[in-house]
Amino acid sequence: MGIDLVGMEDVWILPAIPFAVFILVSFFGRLIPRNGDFIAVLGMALVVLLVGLVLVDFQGAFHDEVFAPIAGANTYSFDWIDIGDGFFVIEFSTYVDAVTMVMLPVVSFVSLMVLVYSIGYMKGEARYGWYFAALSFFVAAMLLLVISGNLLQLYLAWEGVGLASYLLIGFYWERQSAAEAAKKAFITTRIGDVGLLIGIILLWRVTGTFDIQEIIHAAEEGVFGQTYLTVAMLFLFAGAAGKSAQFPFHVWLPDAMEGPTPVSALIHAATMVVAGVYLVARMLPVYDEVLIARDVVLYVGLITALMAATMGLVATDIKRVLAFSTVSQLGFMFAALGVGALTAAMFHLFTHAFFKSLLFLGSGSVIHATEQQEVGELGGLRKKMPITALTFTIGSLALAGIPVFAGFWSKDEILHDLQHYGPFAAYVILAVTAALTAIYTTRLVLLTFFGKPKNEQAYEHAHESPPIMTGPLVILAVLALVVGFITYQGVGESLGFVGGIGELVYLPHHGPHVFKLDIAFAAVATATAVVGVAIGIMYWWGDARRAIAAQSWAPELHQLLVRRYYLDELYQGVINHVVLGAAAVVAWFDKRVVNETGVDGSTQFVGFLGYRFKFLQTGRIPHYVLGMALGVAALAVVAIGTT
Amino acid sequence: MTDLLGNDLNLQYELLGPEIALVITAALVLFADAFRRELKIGQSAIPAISILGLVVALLLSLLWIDENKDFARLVTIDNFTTFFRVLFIAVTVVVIIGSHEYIERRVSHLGEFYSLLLLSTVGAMLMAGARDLLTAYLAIEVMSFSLYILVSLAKSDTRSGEASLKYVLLGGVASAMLLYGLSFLYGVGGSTQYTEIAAALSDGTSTLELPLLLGLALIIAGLGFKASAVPFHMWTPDAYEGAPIPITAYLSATSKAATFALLLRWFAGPLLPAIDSWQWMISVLAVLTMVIGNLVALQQSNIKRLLAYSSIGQVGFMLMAIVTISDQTGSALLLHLSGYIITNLAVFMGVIAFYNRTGREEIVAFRGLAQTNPYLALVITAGLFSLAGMPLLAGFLTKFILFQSVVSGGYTWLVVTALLASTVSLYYYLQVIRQMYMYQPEGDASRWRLSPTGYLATGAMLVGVVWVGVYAAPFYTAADRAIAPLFT
Amino acid sequence: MIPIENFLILSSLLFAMGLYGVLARRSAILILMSIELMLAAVSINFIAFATYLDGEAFSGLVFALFVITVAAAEVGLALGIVLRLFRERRTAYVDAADSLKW
Amino acid sequence: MIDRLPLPAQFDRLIIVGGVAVGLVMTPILFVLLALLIGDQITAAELVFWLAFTVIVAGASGTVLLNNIVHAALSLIATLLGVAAVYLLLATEFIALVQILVYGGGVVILLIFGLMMTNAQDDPVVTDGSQKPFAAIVGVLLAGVFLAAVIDAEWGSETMTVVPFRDFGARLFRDFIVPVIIVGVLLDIALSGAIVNARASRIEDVDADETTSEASS
Repeated sequence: MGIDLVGMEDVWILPAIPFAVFILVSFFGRLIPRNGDFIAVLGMALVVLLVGLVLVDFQGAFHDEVFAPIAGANTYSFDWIDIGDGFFVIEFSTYVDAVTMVMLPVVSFVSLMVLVYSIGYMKGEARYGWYFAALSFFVAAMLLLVISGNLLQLYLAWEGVGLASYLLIGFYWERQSAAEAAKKAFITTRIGDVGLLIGIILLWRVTGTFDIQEIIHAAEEGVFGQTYLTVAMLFLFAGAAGKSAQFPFHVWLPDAMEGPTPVSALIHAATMVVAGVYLVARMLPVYDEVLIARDVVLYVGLITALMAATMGLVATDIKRVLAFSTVSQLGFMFAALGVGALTAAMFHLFTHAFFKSLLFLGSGSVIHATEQQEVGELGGLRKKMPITALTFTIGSLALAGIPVFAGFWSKDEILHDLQHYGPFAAYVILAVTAALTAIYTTRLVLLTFFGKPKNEQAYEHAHESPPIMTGPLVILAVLALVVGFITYQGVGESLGFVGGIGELVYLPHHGPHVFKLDIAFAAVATATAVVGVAIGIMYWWGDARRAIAAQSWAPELHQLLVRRYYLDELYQGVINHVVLGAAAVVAWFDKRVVNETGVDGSTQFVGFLGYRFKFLQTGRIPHYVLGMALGVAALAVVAIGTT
Repeated sequence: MTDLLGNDLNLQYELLGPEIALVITAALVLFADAFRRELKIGQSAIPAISILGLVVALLLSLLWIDENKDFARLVTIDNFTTFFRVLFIAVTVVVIIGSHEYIERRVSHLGEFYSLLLLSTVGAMLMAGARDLLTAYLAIEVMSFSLYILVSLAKSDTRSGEASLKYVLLGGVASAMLLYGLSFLYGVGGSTQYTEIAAALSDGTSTLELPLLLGLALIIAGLGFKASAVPFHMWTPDAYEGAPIPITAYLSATSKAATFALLLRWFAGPLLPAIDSWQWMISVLAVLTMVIGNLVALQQSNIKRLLAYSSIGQVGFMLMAIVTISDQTGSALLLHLSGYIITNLAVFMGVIAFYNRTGREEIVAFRGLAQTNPYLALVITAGLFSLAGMPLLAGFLTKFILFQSVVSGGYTWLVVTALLASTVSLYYYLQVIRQMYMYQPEGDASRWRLSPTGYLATGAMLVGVVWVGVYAAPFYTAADRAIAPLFT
Repeated sequence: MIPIENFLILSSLLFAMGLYGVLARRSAILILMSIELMLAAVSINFIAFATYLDGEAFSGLVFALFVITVAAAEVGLALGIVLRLFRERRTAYVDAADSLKW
Repeated sequence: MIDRLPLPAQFDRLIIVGGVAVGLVMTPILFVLLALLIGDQITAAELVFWLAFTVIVAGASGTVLLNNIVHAALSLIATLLGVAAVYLLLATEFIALVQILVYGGGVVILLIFGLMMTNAQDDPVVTDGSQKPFAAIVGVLLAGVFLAAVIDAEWGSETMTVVPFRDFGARLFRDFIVPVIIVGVLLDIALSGAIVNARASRIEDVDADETTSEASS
C-alpha cells in the first residue's frame, strides 16, 4: 500500500502519545483551559488515525506475504537494560501480528468513544482533569500491553493497567465502598499477577529469554519438560484469570462498578479485562503443547461463564448486571481458547468490545439522567430517552445473540468450535449460558426501558443525554449492528482482508479458519437466544409478576445467586482468618507466649519447682535475648546433630 | 615495610583518606559545636561542615576507582569498598540535608549527633573494606556504638532512652556471640586474615568440623542481629520507633547495607569453602525473615514500626542472595541494596517532612495528605509502591533482577516464597497510601509547603526511585564492577 | 603441659554461664556483668588459639586485647544509658523498659 | 554522690563473710590438687589451672546466681582475676596485666558505681527474671553443644608459643595500626556516649527554659 508514513515498525508511538497526554494533563492540567480534556481526546483521535495507518501497512505486508499470517514480526526493539553481559537483558520490543491487529483498533477506538462520551458524563465533576489524565495513562499502558514483544515488558504494562484501574475504580474515593472496591480489585488482581510473574520467571529459567516468540519456539521444540511447562503455563493463566476476572478471581469485577461508568465501559468491559484473553491467545501455541493447562483454561472459562450468567439473573444494579455479563462473556472467550479456537475467541473479543462498551455507556446515560442504578427504581425510560433506549436495545440484542447483530456471529463461532473440538458437555453448558444471557439481557432492557416507571421522581427528572454522549452511543450501536459481517469473505475482502477475520487470526497448525454459515447450527443457536428472550419477556414484561413468584418459589436459590454463591464471604473469611489470622498468631505469640507464658506460664513453672513466686510486669529485653539464644541454639544443635 | 612475619606492609595512608577526612570532620564538628558562641556561628554551620567533610571524603574515595590495594593487610581498597564508601557517604548526605530541621528541633546534643553520624559512617565504610576479622569487628563496633548513642538522642522522648537500652544490651549479647563465633573461626582457620582463612578452609577441616559449624552458627547469629534477620530481629521495631526519625532512616539504610557488605565479604570470601555448612542456615533465616517480617507488618499502626517490619521483610529477600552467592547474585544484591536504600530514604525523607509539620507518626495521621500536600503524598506513595515492587519504580526492577539471579542459582522455592511474601506486603503499603488519598484530612486542611532542603532531599530521592526503576543499567554496571574483586 | 581442650572447656562453660545470666537477670547492670563473662570467654578462646595454634602470627592475642578494650568501652557506654533509664523510670530493671512493644 | 556509696561497715562484713566462704570452698580443692601434684599426677601448671578453673566457675556462678547485687559484683572481680590467671598460664603476661588493669581498675569500678547510682545500696537484693528455667535450659543446651564441639575436635599442635613483649608491641603498633586507630575512635565514641546520656538530666532541666543551644556548649 502506498502510505508508508507510519508502519508496523512504528507502533511504539501509539502508547507514547497517551502517555505524553497523561504527563501534560496531570501536571499542567490546571493551567490548560477545560483542564485539558480536549488534549486527551485529540491525542486519542491521533492514535486511532495511526492505528488505521498501521492497519493499512499490516494489510500490505499481509498481502505481500512478507510473513506468515500468525507469525507477525518483531518490528522494533532495542536493549532497554542489558546487564551482566547478557545475563539479564530486557528489551523494549514491539511485536505486531494479527492478534495485535485485532486488539489495537478495539482499544484505540473504544477509548476514543469513551473519552468523547466522558466530556459529557463527567462534566462538573471534581478532579475532572485528573480523570482524563488517569484514563490516558490507562490507554498508554493498555496499548503498551498489546504491542509488547516480550513478557517482561508485558508484565510492566500489565501492572500499569492494574494501577490505572485501581486509581479509576477509586475515583469517587469519598465513598467508602469505592475505596474498598479499588483495594479489592487491586489486591485480587495482584494475587493473579504474582502467578504471572512466577510463570514468567519459570519460562525464563529454561529459555533464558523473555521474548514471546522465542519462548513459543522453545516450547514447540520441546525444550521444556511437560510437567514443568504445565506448571509454568498454569501460573501464567492465574495472572490472566486474575486480570480477566475468571473464577475464582471474578469477585473484583462487579465491585469495580464503583468507578465512573465510562471507566467501566472502557476498562472493565472492553479493554483491560480482555488482557487475560489476549495473554492466553498470545501464548496459545504454548498452551497447545500442554493440553492439561489448556483444559484448565476451558473449564475455568465454562465455570465462570455459567456462574456469572446465573448471578446476572438476579443482580438489581444495572451496572452489576452488565459486569456479570462481562465476566460471563470472558468465560466464553476462555472456553474458546481452551479448545484452541483462537479465531472464535478473538472474534468474540472484537465484537464484545463494541456492544459491551455500548451497553455500559448506555447505562451511564441512564444513570446520568436519573441518578439511579437500581433497576427497581427505573422503568419506562424509552419515552424519555429514545436514543439511549434504542442503542441500548441494539447492544442487548447483540449480547443476547440474536442474528444479524454482532454478538450472534461470534457467539455462534464459539459454540460451533466447542461442539467440534471440545467435549459435548462443554457445548451444552455454553448453550445454556447463552440462553441465560438472553434471559438476563431481556430482563435488563425490560426493567429499565419498558413497563411503568417505578420511581416517579426519577422518571420526571430523566431526560435524554446531550449529543456528546449520544453520539458515541449511536456510532457504537451501528458497529454493534454491522461488525459481525466482517466474517463474510466478501465483506472481508472489500475491507482488505482475504477471508475476514477467519483467515487473519489463526494458529499456523490449525490452518486458516474458513467461515461458513452452518444454517442448521445457526438455527439452533438462534432458537436458544430467541427462547431466552421469550422467557425474559414472559417473566419480566409489565409488572414482572412471574419473576417475583419465581423468587418466592425458591428463595434459597435466589439468595444463593444474590449473594454470589457466597464466594465474597468466603474470600473475606479466608483473608480475615488466614492472612490476618497468621499475622495475629505471630502477634499473639508475642503477647501471650513470650509475655504471659514467659512470665505467667514460667512463673507457674517456677512456682511448681519451688522457687519463689514472682509475678512481674512484662520485661522485654530478656525475652528478646531468649529469642536470639534459641535461634543460635537451634542452628547449632541442628548443625551438629546432623553431622 | 614488612611485618613480623615478613609480609609486605603497605602503609599508604592516602588509601584511608575518606575515613581520615570524616574523622577529622567529626572532630571539627564537635569543636565547632562546643565553641559556637566564641566562633559566632549559627546552628546551621554544623550540618554545613559535616556535608563539606562528606563531600571531601566522597572525592577522596573516587580516587581509588579500579584500584585494588590493601592497607597493611588490614583494609582492602577495591571497587567493592569504593562502591560502599560512595553509597554510605551519599546516604549520610541525604539524611543530613533532609532532616537538619528535624535534628535542630528534636534532637539534643547537636554536635555529638553530627559527629557520631559521621563516625558511624566511617565504621560502615571500614566494614565494607576490612580484609581482616579484627578490623571488621572493630568497624562493626564503631558503627554500632555510634548508633547506640544516636538512637538515644531524641529530645524529651522517653522512648528514645528505652530504645537505646534495648539496642545496646542486645547488641552487646550479639557481639559477644559474633566474637565467640569468630574465635572458633580463628581456631579453625588459624588466622584472622580473610585470604588465609579461605585457604585453610578449602584445604579441608574434617577434624575441626564441629567447631567450624558452631562458629558459623554464632557468626550468623551475630550478623543476623545486625541485619535484623528473624529470630534476631526483635530489637529492630523498638529501636526504629524510639530513635529520632533521621536515625531510623539511617539505621534502615547504612546499618543494613554495611552488614550486607560484610556478609558479602565474608560469605563470598573466607567462608565460601564452607558453603555446604551455612547455606541451609541462611536459607532458613531468609524464609523466616521474609514471612514473619511481612506478616507482622500487617498489624502495625505506627509508620516507623511499619517500616521497621517492612525492612525486616526486605532483609529476607536480600538474604536469598547470600544463600546462592555468586558474582551474579552478588551484583544483583548490590543493585537491590542501592535501589532499596533510595526507596527507603524517599519514604523516610517524606515521613520526616511530615513529622516536622505535624509531629505525628501514626499511620492514621497521614489522612488526606494528598490534599494538604500532594507533592509529599506523591513522594511517599512512589516510595511505598516501589517497596511493594510496582514496575517502573526502583523496587520492581531491582527485586526482579535479584529474584532472577536467585532462580538461576537454583533456589526457585525461595523465590516463590519471596513472591508470596511480597504480595502480602502490598496490603500494608496500600493501607498507608489509602490514608493519604482516600480520606479527608482531619483538622486543618489548608495546603502547606516543605522547606527548600526538604524539597531537595525528597525530590532527589523521588528522581532516584524512578531513575533506577526505568534505567538501572548504570547502577548495575557499577554493582557488577564492585562485586568483581570478590570473585577473582 | 595443659591440653588446649581444657581452656576451651573453661571458656565454653563461662560463655554459657554468661548467656544464662543475660537471660535470667533483670537488672541491667547484672546483664552487663554477664556480657562481660561472655566476653571473657571470648578472650580465653582467642588467646588459647593464638598460643597453641597460631604460633608466630599470634593475631589472636591482639584480638583479645582489643576485645578487652571494647568491652570496657561498651560498659561505659551502656552504663550511661542505664543511668538514663534509671532517671526516667526510677529502676534499673530492664523489664521496666517495655513501653515499646508489639 | 558520696552518701550513695556503701558504708565501710557493710564492706567489712562482706569481706569477712565472703572470705570465709571462699576459703571454705577453696581449701579442700587446694588440698586435693596439692595431693595430686605431690603424687606426680599433675604438673604445677595444671594445679594452677584447676585452681583458676574453680575460681572462675565459682565466681561466674556467683555472678549469675547471687541475689545480692554487690556480692554478684564481687564475684565478677574474682572471676576476672581467675581469667587473668589463665592468661598467665597461656604465657601472655601482658594481656593478663591489661585484664587486671582494665577490669580491676576500670570496668568493675564503673559497674559498682553504676550499682551505687541506681540505688543498689538501698536495696541490694535483686529478683531474677521469671524465664529462669528457660534460661537454664538454653544455657545447658548451649554448653553441651559447645563442649561436644570442642571435645570432638582434634586441635593438632600441643605446643605453646611464647610471645615476647617486644614482638607484641611491635606487631600491635605496626601490623595492627589500623585497629589501634579505630579503637581510639571507638573509645572517643563511647566517652561521648556516656557523657551525653549521663549528663542528660541536667541538659533536660535547662531545656525546660528553652535555652538548649547555649546549655549544650
